[in-house]
Amino acid sequence: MIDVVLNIVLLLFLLTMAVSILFIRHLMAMAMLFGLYSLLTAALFLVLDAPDVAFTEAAVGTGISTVLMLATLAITGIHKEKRPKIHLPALLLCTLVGGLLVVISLDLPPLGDEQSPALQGVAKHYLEKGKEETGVPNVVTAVLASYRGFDTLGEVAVIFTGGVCVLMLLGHWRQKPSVKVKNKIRITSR
Amino acid sequence: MSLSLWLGIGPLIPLLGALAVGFLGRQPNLRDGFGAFTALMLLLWSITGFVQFNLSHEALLWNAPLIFASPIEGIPLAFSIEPLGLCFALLASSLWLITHLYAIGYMRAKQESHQTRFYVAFCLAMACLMGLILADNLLTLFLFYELLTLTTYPLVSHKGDEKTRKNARLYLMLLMGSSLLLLLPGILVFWQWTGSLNFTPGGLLDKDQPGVALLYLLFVLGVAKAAVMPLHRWLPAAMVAPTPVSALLHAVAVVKAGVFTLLKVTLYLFGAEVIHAQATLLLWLPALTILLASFVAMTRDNLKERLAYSTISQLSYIVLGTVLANSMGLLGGALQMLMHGMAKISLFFVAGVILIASGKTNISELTGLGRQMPLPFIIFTLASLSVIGLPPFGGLWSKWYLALGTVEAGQYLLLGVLMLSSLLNIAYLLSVPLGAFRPSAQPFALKKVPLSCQVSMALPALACILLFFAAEPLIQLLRPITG
Amino acid sequence: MESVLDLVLGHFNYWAVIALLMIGLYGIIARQNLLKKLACLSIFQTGVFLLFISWGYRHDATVPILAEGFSRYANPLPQVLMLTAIVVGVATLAVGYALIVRIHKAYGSIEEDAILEKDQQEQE
Amino acid sequence: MLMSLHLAVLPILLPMIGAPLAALLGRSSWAWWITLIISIGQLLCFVAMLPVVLGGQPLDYSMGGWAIPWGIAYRVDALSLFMGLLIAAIAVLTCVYAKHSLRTDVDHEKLPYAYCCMQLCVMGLLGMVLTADIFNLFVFLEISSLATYGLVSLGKDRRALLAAFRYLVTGTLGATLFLIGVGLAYTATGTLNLEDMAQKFATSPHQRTIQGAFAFIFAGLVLKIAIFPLHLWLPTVYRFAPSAVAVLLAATATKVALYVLVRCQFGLFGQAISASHYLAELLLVGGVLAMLYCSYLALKEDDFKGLLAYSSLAHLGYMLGGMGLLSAKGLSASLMQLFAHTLAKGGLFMLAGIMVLSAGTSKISQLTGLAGRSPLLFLALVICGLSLVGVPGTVGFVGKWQLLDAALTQGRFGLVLAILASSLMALAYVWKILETAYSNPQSNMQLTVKPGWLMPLSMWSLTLGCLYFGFFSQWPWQLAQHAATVLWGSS
Repeated sequence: MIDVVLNIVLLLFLLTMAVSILFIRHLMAMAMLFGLYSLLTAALFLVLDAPDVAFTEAAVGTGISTVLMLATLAITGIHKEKRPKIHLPALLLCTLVGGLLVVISLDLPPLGDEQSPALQGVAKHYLEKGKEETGVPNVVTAVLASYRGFDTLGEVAVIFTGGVCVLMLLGHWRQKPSVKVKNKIRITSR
Repeated sequence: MSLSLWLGIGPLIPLLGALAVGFLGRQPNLRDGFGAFTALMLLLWSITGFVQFNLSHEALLWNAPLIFASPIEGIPLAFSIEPLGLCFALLASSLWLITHLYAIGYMRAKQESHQTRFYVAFCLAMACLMGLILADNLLTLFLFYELLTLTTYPLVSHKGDEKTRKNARLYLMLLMGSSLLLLLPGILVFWQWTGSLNFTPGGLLDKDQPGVALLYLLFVLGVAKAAVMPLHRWLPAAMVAPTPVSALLHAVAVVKAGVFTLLKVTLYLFGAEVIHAQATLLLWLPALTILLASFVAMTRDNLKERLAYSTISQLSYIVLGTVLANSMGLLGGALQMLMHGMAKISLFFVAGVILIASGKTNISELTGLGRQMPLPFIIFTLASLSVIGLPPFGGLWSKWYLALGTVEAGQYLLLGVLMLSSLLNIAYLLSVPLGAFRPSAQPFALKKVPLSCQVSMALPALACILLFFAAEPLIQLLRPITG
Repeated sequence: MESVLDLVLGHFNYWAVIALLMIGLYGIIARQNLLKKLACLSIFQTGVFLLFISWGYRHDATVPILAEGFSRYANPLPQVLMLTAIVVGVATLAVGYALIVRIHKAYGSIEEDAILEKDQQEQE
Repeated sequence: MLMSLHLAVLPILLPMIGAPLAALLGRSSWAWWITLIISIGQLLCFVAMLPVVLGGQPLDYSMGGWAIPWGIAYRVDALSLFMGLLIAAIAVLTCVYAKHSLRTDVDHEKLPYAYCCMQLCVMGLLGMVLTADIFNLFVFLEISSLATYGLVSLGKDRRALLAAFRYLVTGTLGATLFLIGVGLAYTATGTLNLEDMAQKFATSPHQRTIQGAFAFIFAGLVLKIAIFPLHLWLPTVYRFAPSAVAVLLAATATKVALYVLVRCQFGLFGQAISASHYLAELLLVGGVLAMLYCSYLALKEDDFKGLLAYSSLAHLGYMLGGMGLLSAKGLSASLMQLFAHTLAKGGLFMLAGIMVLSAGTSKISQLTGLAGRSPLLFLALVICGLSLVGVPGTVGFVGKWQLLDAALTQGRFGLVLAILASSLMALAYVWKILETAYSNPQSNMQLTVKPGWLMPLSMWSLTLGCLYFGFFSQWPWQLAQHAATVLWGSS
């Protein structure tokens, strides 16, 4: 029972955070709230029996992401957002999509339901045979590294791609005067 | 020569000619000479075909098409030949030679720019025309129909100024637009109905197929090259082109390609009987065009424009014969294709010669010119008489058979339309030389007209007289297909 | 009455997450500040992570690390997927921040309408 | 033998080696060679798989030897082969093209990274095409998207940055919506393998969840494909990205998203979406609107690349229309249209790049006299342009014919009319360019910079492809038919 209460309380906090992030105009404060928001999410993951995800969220979401945001703020030096206007079409769209989602959610198995097909499918096999087949007691690790190892390879590729992109965008490239660019074109035309 | 070789060579001659002309661009004499050579080769090619295949035309070679590509499952691109195409090929290639000679004189006398481009595009247009003539199925024909529009665009917009570009745009948009919007769905529907687009003697449709008239309407309007009103506006617009272009392409090749398409579709896809039975109502479209275009022609002062409207009117004779779809009507239509081509090209040549000599384009400015240079106006008169349909000119035969066709179909009102139109022809065509031979106050300052222009101007008009006496072999050739 | 409570308790997670998603979506579309946009995008993504983890939750179960004395575990697969998704999300955010820095360098602003205005002026 | 077993994953593994190599070696010429070799290798893989797959048996590969559905599986059937061949071929040509093009658009030091990103982008696209696991598909979607964000931001104009940012936000939003759909589908079935999922859909008690899953996957992909009215990000991206990148994006990226939509709609949800006739209507109406409205926008546009972008959006409408017919014929016509559009639009974007390079502008109104200065370039413009319109003798005509034929067979006259009207507008906007290029120069347009020979080479291969397949289309048409029957057989 305490789970459920904790869960609800955390979710309410989370909602408050999200609303504040949306409305706060001081960007530095927003970054702080953003960090807190991530931390709350991590806590929620923990409550929902997902420690691995919680660790990752705490490290990557709360840590790296917030640091990156602060760094961006430090470089751009802009700390205040202009006064936003109410965007009516967006509001309408959100109500629509949200309504649709609520309707769908009524058809979903309730939280923690035993009969959910998700628990019957592949997951059952992982829980029952995982240790036997991979030798790792942590099923999450077993699936991550073995059954779905290729996804993890893809994940590495994503990080690599992101790194290359950031490097391309922010690396300390020598600034070239435009004359030189013209020279280069001449070389190619030969 | 084997048939497939002959079929393959036809479009290749002008295509190679275009390449050679393009490469010889820096030496005008060699270039023009080679152009003439190409035209001559094409003429020889069509005569060969005439001699070789005229003799055995019963079996008419439907069985041996030359397949060269297959863009869509079940519809190859292929060439074959039949009498109608043979006649058209002969007409087009002989007139090309004459036009080329005329063009050499004309382009040099007027000191036009971009002559190489002009000749290359001309050769390409002829190659497309040959492809269209030889098409074995509707898809092949459609391909070359579109290509013909594209290759003639540079010729129409040759001058390159604002007005020319505007007209050329109208030309292209009307021709291509109508073919994409009307003809293409027409072809598709036909394909859906029959599962074939091959030209087959007697046609492919059942006699009681519903909706034939509607589909046929798509074709009549979609083939805007036939210039049936209301899709005729491109033809007067195309008159901004140099005279040789107006003469060969817009009095013979392009417009006749349009009616040729209609004839082939009628004869070999729909079947004359089906059209005869179901499309009677459509007869009024060409009939109205004949009259309206004649009236408009009378109001036009620009000589080439008047000739253009006259062409629109005369083309609808052919369409009329096609839609009548009885043997006399079809024969008349097919003959009109040849006779009108011969006469009209002569008229355009004269208009060009007048332009070279005096720089005048309007009929009202020609008063008295006939006394200074009688020859062009005499030729104009001769050709006009052929267009009107008087003996001893070839034009008589086509009008005669068309009239018989209307009588055979019992459409006496249409007969009246034909008669009335002939009267109008007299009014708007013969008024030109009549005005020119009246005395004028001031003499004109005339430039010299190249000899090649003068000769080539006279040749087709003389051919009209020849055709009056030698129409019989042509009629014999066309008889089997018109039934 | 009982069943309504069950329904609410059983679906409250989903509804809260849906609210999060909508807050994020609204921010992405409505906010002109690029940094705010990215923050809202992140809220949106986090909402989806929560959704997945909620789907993997199981009453009276424990974390999916096999051990003696436990027989009920949470569904490990959504957790695995979200581990990947979190990393993907952060990589995207990093590229987004880098873009913001560059945009600020090029335009001197990170408000979308101001940037578009500057482009307009340049064209004229 | 070992190689042939691994053919299905080789196109993914090759760039995993090649991309870091290209980035680390640090010399742009080496990076180019690596990229070229890798992309040729990928193409060869697909060619080698061709006989096996056309034999009727799809090629399966299980990652790490885990049986389906426990592990991640790859599956090459006729549809994935069709797309894979197309993407790999375009990738090779783009790489050839990029050698000169990128060098003029991008700073010298960034070049190795740009090539690295190009490989990653193609890898992501191929991964999406080959995988049979829906979450794996999401991962590869993100790889290719991230790489494209980086590539787009390399554009010379500063507006490229904002375009890239908007693309990033929209793309991520789309991918996340897709992810929600994946999650919903998973909760309804408990599996992630596409085929397994399709089977479990039929018996799942959560039909509303399944419909919701489809709705979200659909919405996410619509954002990615840039279907009207969610297309706003696309024109600026195509306009300001470096020319080579624009080629890659226009010819492949949106098409792969479309492929995923096809795969999901027909292969995955085919049986589950009971209301699919409403969906068909939605696709048809969306397609028709896209055709008409985006063609109209293209008519008004004065920027060459912008015009091409709007025209791409209009052509997506054709493909959607074909999908909306809900028949094997309509689907194969759609695929044929996709093939035709890839060739023509790829060629045109390459041409636009050459033009921007040599004339220094992409404004159509400043192209006067191009025909006289560079007749060959003009000829290519004519051929690709006419293929876009669908004039016979070009591959565009074949695609359009099949589509019209399919629409007529099913009595969809509205679609027929829309296609015809849109072709007419295509003629008008293509002619707007051609006429300007053909008219006599008023301003003195200068073609100072020669584009070398690699750029024209790749452009001409696509242009001649437009012509060749316009006359001999059996090969792509049969493959497209094969692909369509694969999906219709399974649903």
